[in-house]
Amino acid sequence: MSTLDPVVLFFVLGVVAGLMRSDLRLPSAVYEFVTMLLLLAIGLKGGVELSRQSLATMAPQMGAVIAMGLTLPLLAYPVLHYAGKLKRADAASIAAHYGSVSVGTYAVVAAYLSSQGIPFEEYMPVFVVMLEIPAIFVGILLVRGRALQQPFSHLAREIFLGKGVVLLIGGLLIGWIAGADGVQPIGKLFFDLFKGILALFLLEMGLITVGQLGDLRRSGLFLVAFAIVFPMFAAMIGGTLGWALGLSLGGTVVMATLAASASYIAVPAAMRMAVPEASPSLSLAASLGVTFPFNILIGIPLYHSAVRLMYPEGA
Amino acid sequence: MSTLDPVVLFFVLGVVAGLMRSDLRLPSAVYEFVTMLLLLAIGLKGGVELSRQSLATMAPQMGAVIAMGLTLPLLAYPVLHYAGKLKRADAASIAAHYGSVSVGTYAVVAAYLSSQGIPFEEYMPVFVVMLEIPAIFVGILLVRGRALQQPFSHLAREIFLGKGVVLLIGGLLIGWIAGADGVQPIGKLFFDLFKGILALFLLEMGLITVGQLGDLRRSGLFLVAFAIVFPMFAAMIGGTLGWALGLSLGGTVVMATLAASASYIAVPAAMRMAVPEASPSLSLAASLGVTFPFNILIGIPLYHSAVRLMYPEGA
Amino acid sequence: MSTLDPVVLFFVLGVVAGLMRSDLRLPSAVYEFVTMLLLLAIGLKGGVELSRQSLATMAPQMGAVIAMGLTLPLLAYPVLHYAGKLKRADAASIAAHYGSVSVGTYAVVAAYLSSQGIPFEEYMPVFVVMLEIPAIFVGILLVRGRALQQPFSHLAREIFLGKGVVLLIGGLLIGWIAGADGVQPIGKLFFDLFKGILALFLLEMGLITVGQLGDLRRSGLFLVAFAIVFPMFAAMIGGTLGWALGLSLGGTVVMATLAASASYIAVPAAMRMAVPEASPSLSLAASLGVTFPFNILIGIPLYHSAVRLMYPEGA
Amino acid sequence: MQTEIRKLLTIVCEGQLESRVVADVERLGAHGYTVTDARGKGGRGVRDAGWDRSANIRIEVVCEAATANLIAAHLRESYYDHYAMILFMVDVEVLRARKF
Amino acid sequence: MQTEIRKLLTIVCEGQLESRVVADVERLGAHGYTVTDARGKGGRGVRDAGWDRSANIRIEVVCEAATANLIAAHLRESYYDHYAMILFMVDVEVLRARKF
Amino acid sequence: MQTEIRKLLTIVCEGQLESRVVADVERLGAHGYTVTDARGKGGRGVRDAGWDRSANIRIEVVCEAATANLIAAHLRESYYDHYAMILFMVDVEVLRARKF
Ligand SMILES: Nc1ncnc2c1ncn2[C@@H]1O[C@H](COP(=O)(O)O)[C@@H](O)[C@H]1O
Ligand SMILES: Nc1ncnc2c1ncn2[C@@H]1O[C@H](COP(=O)(O)O)[C@@H](O)[C@H]1O
Ligand SMILES: Nc1ncnc2c1ncn2[C@@H]1O[C@H](COP(=O)(O)O)[C@@H](O)[C@H]1O
Ligand code: NA
Ligand code: NA
Ligand code: NA
Repeated sequence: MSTLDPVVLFFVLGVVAGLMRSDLRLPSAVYEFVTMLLLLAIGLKGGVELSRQSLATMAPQMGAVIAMGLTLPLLAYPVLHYAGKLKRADAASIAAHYGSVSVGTYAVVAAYLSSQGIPFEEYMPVFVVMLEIPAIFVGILLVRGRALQQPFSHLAREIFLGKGVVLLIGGLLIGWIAGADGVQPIGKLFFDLFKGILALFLLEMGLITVGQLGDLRRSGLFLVAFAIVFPMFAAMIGGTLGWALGLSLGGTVVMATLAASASYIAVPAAMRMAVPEASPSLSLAASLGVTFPFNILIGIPLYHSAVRLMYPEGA
Repeated sequence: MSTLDPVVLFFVLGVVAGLMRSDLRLPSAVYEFVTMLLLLAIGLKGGVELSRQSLATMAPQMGAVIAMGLTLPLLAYPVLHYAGKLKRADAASIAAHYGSVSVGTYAVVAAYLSSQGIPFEEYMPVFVVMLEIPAIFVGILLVRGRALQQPFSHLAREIFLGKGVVLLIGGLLIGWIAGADGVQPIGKLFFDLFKGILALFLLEMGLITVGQLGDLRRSGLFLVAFAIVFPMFAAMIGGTLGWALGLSLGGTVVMATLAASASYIAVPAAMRMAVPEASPSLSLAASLGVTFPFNILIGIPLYHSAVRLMYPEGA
Repeated sequence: MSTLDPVVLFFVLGVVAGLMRSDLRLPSAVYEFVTMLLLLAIGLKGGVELSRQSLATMAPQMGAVIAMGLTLPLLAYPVLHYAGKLKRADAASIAAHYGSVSVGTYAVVAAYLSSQGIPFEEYMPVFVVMLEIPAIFVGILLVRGRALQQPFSHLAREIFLGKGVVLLIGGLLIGWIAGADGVQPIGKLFFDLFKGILALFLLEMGLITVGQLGDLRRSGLFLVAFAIVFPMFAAMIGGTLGWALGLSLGGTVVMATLAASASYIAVPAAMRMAVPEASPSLSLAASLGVTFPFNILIGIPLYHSAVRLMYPEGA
Repeated sequence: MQTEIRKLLTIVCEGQLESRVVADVERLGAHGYTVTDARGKGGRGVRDAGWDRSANIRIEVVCEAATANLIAAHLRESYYDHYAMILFMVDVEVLRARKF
Repeated sequence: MQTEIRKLLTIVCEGQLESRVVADVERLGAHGYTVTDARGKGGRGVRDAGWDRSANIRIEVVCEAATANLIAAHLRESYYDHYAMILFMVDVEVLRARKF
Repeated sequence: MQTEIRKLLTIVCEGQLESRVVADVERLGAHGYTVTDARGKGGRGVRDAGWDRSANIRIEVVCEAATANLIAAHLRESYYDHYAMILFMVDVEVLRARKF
């Protein structure tokens, strides 16, 4: 089979169509629909697995994952601000994006591993949900210090009540309460169709990526370099963490990929409201225009082969 | 498993998100899509079963069900008009809503029974379709007497050609003509995905319900009380009828729930055109803001346990 | 079972609802979504089969099919221009529509054959894709001769980058690269749901068809006659070609139907840009208002029985 | 480029009225209209989309002042009492005045 | 048909601001508003739909001139520096002037 | 609050023209534009959505009068004969006039 997972071919189709200036576009209502299904599906999946685990056993792992979510933006910020000479607000906003995770990238790595027949801890979606948010707070504190422009409550709402987060967390809770049997009847929509829905999502992502190239050109070479190098560096951290937590080979690949991925759903909305002086086009150009395609086309296989070295005995 | 059916958890998620003022919302095109699928699916299901029954045997049951659809609004009207001091038009409009049925509530009770493993007459959807309309005529006659503002033809169109009714009846006819085998190839969309689609529908319903609370506050306590008490009363009538018609325990629970449910698809559209002086927000606040959540959260289990008493021998 | 395939009943429902002036309408985002799924599904199906064939063996058949796509408009044009007294641009535009194919009609004939249990060459979708385009060039040349209004590059983009064509060809390529196994995980969406999605598509097509009747009245009797007679004539050509190429009975019925069908996705968009002086309502009234319903209601069974005569030994 | 003056009449009302209002508009002499979907809030409360139960539409009509007044008067008569609706008018410059 | 003059204030801004701008508009004394979804391009680049991350909205407010100025001034204060936003005003004739 | 006068040019045309018209608008000197989806009816008949084969769009451009006239003239030249299109103009008050 081709080295590219079939769903990724839809991304490529989107990119090509976009570059050739096709008028192809998912209607925004459909793109939103497809995204909602992905978010709910990932949340549900995570919740079901959570209901199988004892929180006690997972607590340490969760702590470590959150710690990573808080650390990554602190590592990204100085690079962006001092090396990259980016305005404080922009540097903090981009740092928040890269400290958080990309749900789409997670879906692709999950598809990648499953089509390679590589198992991974079923509860990984829990980490996806947990990594969404911490980086946002770090990002905001990096700009505002403790002097928040708006009341914190208002801010917390922007963060936790953004629809992306609500669907992820809501799905997680529903999956947790209902458990595997309870979720089974709705699984035909949320789980069986997952890859097909992902394909449509990636088709549109390809078109969106091309749309970012314009802003990218304006944003300069440094940002492009950052959007490729930082994810690889973050992947090392994530991979090491996964290995240290004793995850399987597959789980470690997922962790590396999560660390390497940059948010474009929860974080942009939150930062736009919390740090309006930061240019949204900069962070989106980097995360959508460079990091997302890099990860799903090159990063994931790369992280996979790197992680393989850490697991000499195979899985 | 939790007392709440998983699909109902999506409704709860919608309510919570709405109360917390999340910006979560199904795009209206998607909400419409999801509703259309539910209406068609229920119609198809009913039609397929109809093709299995001999009309002769069903005729009496159908007659009784229609009679109920004509009676309920006549019972609701005086309560609303005299006890509730509501304007004649408003009382009649609300009465029509409560004489008709809620497709969403039917879908939930069907899901509830199936996940409890309680069988019920497969042809129940036929009654859903048949209960949609009679109450509308009663409601209109209650306001206009015989003096209709618009030509009756124009009115009948508003009623029968509203998209909700067209999809229900159209689905019913297609299911009837095509029969079980004929419908099987399209079943993967309309039947297998039913519960997942219902979950999305209920998510949006939760958000819509919260949106009604404002109007509700304005509409006063009496209406809230009516929207809880009348359904329970109607459920007794529906339950008794189901029992008298010799339906199974499950079928009787469905009948009780149908009687207790209030329309928010076919009736609002029709009443808006036929009785424009009636305030649409009053009837929607009651049916969406109170009765729908009451039925799916409390009513259905309640009616179930009540009906159990009528069926000592179990089913 | 009824002579009408169940999916076609949805078309009938749409027509009836439209004629009765129901407000039923698929939201345009949903109609676009459904159409995209059909185009991708057909492309994918074709690509998968292509990956099973040796191009060498298919090349001659492809050549013949393309030749047909180039010939049909040349046959239609004089009839429209001289007999029908249509302006040159209009005649050429309509000719292009009838030289191309209707994806929806293909989906219906495929459903028709499968529900009749009649096998046909799996790679037929390849021909659907290949027949989309040639006629467009012929149509344009018929008006412009070699004197193109716009740079050819710009024109080719309009043709090849119209979203309809992109989805068909893109799906084809993805199916081809990924192959049967690769596509399998996304098959639950694109293949299993195909008929249900087609049903929704046909529902809207019925409504759209009715919308064309107005333009049709204006466009006169000749066009109506052409839209029925030419397809039957084209079906003979297509059928003969299929038979000559040694296709199975089913495959020949498909070929006849493809020849008889008129495009309403790729061609209208392309002609609108390339030959703006041609009235789009004329060609759409003919292809959507007459030919599409004629083919799926009468044509397909007709072509089927005609082809049967060519295959005395059955299949 | 010489232009002429016409009235732009903008109507915002509940979506369910579309077919009726549009029919009125044409009957009263306008040669065309443009409709866009909208949501909003006014005396009758919030009007937000969903199973288009309560979404608004925004109808624009470019026509002669007399026609605009005719339409406005008719709409006020027929709908103001019971339906969510507002309208406003402004003079606009058009090309091809005969079209309007 | 006698009409009165009011201001039509049209605001085009990024969709994420809807709830905030609409709240401001009401707080500053407008009796209603109409919102339509839009896309476009301006100083801050293309704003096209999708996971409504960057779609625009178009808010129309019919109100008294004073209120319109108040709103315009407030919006310029609060949003112009950091958000994609433009606004423009025009006099329109309305019926039922008390509504606005 | 002092404001300046600019032209608001509104174009309603078939959706397929979006990319071309928008390109023209920018080329001819406008600094931005806003597009909303629409449906409607005019000389060329009903234009209703669906596989956006025949939906309309509504393009608004705020710019200097001269630019507006330039654009209007160009559009009439290039599209009026063969495409569904209308346009109208009105003076509007803007803040930040330099933007337009
Ligand atoms: N002052 C206003 N400015 C702009 N739009 C308004 C205004 N008042 C009402 N509307 C619109 O007109 C619709 C109906 O108004 P109403 O009949 O007052 O509920 C509302 O839903 C709004 O979309
Ligand atoms: N000159 C203009 N004419 C019409 N709309 C404009 C204009 N400039 C900006 N816009 C709209 O206002 C939004 C925000 O503008 P800006 O803040 O300049 O990016 C743009 O996305 C457009 O939708
Ligand atoms: N008098 C009018 N008032 C408002 N919109 C119009 C008018 N005439 C035409 N339109 C719009 O412009 C589009 C193209 O007009 P036409 O070229 O006359 O078909 C129509 O589909 C309508 O959306
Ligand atoms: Na990350
Ligand atoms: Na009822
Ligand atoms: Na053909």
